[in-house]
Amino acid sequence: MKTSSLVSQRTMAVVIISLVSAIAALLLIAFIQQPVHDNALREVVFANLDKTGVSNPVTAVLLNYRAFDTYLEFAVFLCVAVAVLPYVLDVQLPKQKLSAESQVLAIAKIFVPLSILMAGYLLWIGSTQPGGAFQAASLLAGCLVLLSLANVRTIDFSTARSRFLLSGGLLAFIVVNIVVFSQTFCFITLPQNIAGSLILFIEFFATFAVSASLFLCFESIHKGHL
Amino acid sequence: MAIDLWIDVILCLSVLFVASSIFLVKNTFSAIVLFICLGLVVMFCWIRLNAIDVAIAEAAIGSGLTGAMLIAAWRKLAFNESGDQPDEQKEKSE
Amino acid sequence: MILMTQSMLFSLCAVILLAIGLIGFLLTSDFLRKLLALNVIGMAIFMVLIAAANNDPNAVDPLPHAMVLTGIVVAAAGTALGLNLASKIVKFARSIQGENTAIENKKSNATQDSSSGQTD
Amino acid sequence: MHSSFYAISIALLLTLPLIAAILCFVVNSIKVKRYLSVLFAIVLVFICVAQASYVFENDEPLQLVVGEWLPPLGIKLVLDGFSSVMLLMTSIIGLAITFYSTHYFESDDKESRFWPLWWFLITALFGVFVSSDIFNTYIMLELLGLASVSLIAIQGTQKALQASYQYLLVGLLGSLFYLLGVAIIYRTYGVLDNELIAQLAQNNLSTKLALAFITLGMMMKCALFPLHFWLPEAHSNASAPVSAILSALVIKAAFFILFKFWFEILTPVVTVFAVSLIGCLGAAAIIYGSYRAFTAPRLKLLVAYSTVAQIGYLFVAFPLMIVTPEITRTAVIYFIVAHGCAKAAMFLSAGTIQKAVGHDNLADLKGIAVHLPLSIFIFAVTSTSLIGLPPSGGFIAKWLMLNNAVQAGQWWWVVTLFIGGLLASAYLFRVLNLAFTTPEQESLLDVNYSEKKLLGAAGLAIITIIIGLNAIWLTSMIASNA
Repeated sequence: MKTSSLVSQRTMAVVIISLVSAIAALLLIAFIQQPVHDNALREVVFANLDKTGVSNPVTAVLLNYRAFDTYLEFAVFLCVAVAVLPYVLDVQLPKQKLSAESQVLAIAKIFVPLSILMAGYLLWIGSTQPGGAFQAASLLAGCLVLLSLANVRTIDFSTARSRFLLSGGLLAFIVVNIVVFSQTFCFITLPQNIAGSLILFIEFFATFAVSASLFLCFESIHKGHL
Repeated sequence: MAIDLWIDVILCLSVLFVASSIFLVKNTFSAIVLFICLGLVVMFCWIRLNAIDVAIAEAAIGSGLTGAMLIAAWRKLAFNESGDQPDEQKEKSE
Repeated sequence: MILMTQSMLFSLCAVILLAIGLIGFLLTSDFLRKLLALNVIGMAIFMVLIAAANNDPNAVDPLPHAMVLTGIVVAAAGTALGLNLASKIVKFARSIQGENTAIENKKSNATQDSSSGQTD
Repeated sequence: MHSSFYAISIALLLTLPLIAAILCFVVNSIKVKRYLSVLFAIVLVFICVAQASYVFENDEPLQLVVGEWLPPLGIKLVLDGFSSVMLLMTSIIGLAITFYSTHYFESDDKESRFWPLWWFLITALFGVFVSSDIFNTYIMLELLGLASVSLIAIQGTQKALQASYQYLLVGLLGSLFYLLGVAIIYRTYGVLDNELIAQLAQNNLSTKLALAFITLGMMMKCALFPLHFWLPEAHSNASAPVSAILSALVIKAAFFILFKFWFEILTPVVTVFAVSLIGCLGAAAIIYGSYRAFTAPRLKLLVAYSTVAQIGYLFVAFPLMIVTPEITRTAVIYFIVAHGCAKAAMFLSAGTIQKAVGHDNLADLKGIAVHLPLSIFIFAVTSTSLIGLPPSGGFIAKWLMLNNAVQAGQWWWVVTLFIGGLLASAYLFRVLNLAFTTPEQESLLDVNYSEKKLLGAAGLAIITIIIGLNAIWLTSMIASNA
């Protein structure tokens, strides 16, 4: 029985490999035949860039032209944070004492302040240069992970305050929608004069919310399921 | 041939090499490490393709945090897998 | 050789990467590597998008950048959920495995009058 | 320019469930979560009814341009006949299941995890039916997949976790295939809005491949026959309200996207061979699903396999869409509504039976009708709709499809529809006669289970009968602006 299952596994592998490479070849022919689109959309993006309040085109697309995508993006992240939170709460995190001389803590002492500074810079520069909420959030999450590896308790996820922090990004977006709606009666229309500051307001809360969610995802795998 | 086309060719070959070795390598831990390297090499591709925002996000979330999660998960999963358990290495080292 | 522009080169690399990821997903049995394969397929699709964006290097289209940014974050969220479920399943398997070994120990101790009591 | 009040109500439709999700997440006490959820569910039903009536009277789709940026740049949300009916169905079934799950959960911990994820699922469903932008639909699909996987994983048993992990892998792969289709479309046409793509679409290899990848991805998400392996485990191991919403609506969302791509966006690429291939897959799904349902040992497994079979009907309609698009479209939408209400009520009653008796393996469910009359009544009423017996909505849908097939002269689809109906009656009557036969030894089923929580499900069962009786109202609503 052993050899026949090995043989059938071998033939199955060959079949799958040939099928997938046939699909890849088809895709390649399609790419070679078909020239890329005429990039008309880029002119439209740059033409209206001054109305969006930011000069970095990617941030403009993310938070003004297609703000609805990012609005749901925060919902996706909050959904995973909600799904993963119970795994952290099931385990009573032991009260570790701060072991001063552990190497990880030494590294953390150097890198955490730097990355927080860098995250702040990335968040602020997001409106003009490459950068923005997601990049700053991932840097902050990196600091939190480093501190957690050094056994420093940063966020206690059992309190309602931390749950509020997690849903901060989405809440900020909804508050902005309601405020904007009361003036312009349209959905997610950021009025031109205050668009820049509204985007920064949303990005500020989103940074903390997304970094807390990313840290929660790491923490649940690292500390949960004991 | 222009020099930068050679850089791109080398980048693409290294991406394909690292990606194929993720599935060919024996134990899971080296697969995870290779995945983190793949994340970083792909980050260089994004920089070559003038996509700086994506490069930052790829390095930080794509390979950084996902890699940290994978290693944390591997530490938890590895103790029962038949193949490459850390306690096996411990026995060898004793 | 056809005109090998930079975007066509990276599209070619993306297609092969997609094939590697798909074959990897279908052929591995180890479920951690299946998640890796899903991320590799994601990276390949993002490469297709970014290569299309960079078709004319001095007029880079920002829309695919926003799409890929969102895609990377969603892929990370999916992987986090997958890893959590995998750890939970392994915890269950180990706890059941623990119970089985405990039952076997009791049985083996009961049958052996002399308490060799092998500990697992 | 101020978009009209009704257009803004689409924005309300997407913001309210998210507010409900945040409130249910942050608030501690269970009682507040229950009242909040029922309140939000009722408000959403009113909004959907208002929208459906507006779309029905004005006979033109409701549009909301998000953020004042017109489509090539921004996103547009469109509410035509098909999506307004789906939204109405989503809100009504959502209300019924919300009411049911306020009493269903035994442990408060599970229930407090359930509510925020439930509201994320509802947001994703509303988003999928409303969005008219292909990348936006991808994010909705992702939210839908992650929320339903987390809802299955709440159950906590090992089988539920394994089923949810398998569903996650298949769901992520399906979404990635869909994203590959979106990438190819964007690479070729440079536009993301449905109408603009429909105008630009030509019959070239790239578009064919894009449609192939999107179809493959959506077939995984809506469990069409060869790729259905994850569904029975996921639906039978989830808790009753979760498996009800999964079978009734989450699968239909994937079908909705597939239907739109085939017959509204990439129409020049659709060929007779491709459509009849999908029809054959649908027929195979009917036969295979019914067979497995007939041999299923457990009640919930039987209902899950019957979903696999009933999905086959929707795909059998694909070849008929080529011949008579109008009537088949009405038949498909009618079938979705009939199956959605029937399947949700059936899963809720199966959940009550399982909770009351403690297990759901069919062998020893003999004589259950004496103890749980309302559940078996709901099961029987919904079975008539699934089989397609006259008074129910299922009958109207199958009858419309049948006379389409006869007019189109494609008699082999007529044969499959009949065989499907026979097989469905086979496995459903198996359950019913088990329920009504008196057991040999009087097994003392100490069933002291109040069935008042099944009012929501009873409401859904009655809806399947109402839409069966006055079909004119619903068919005219669907066909209002096809």
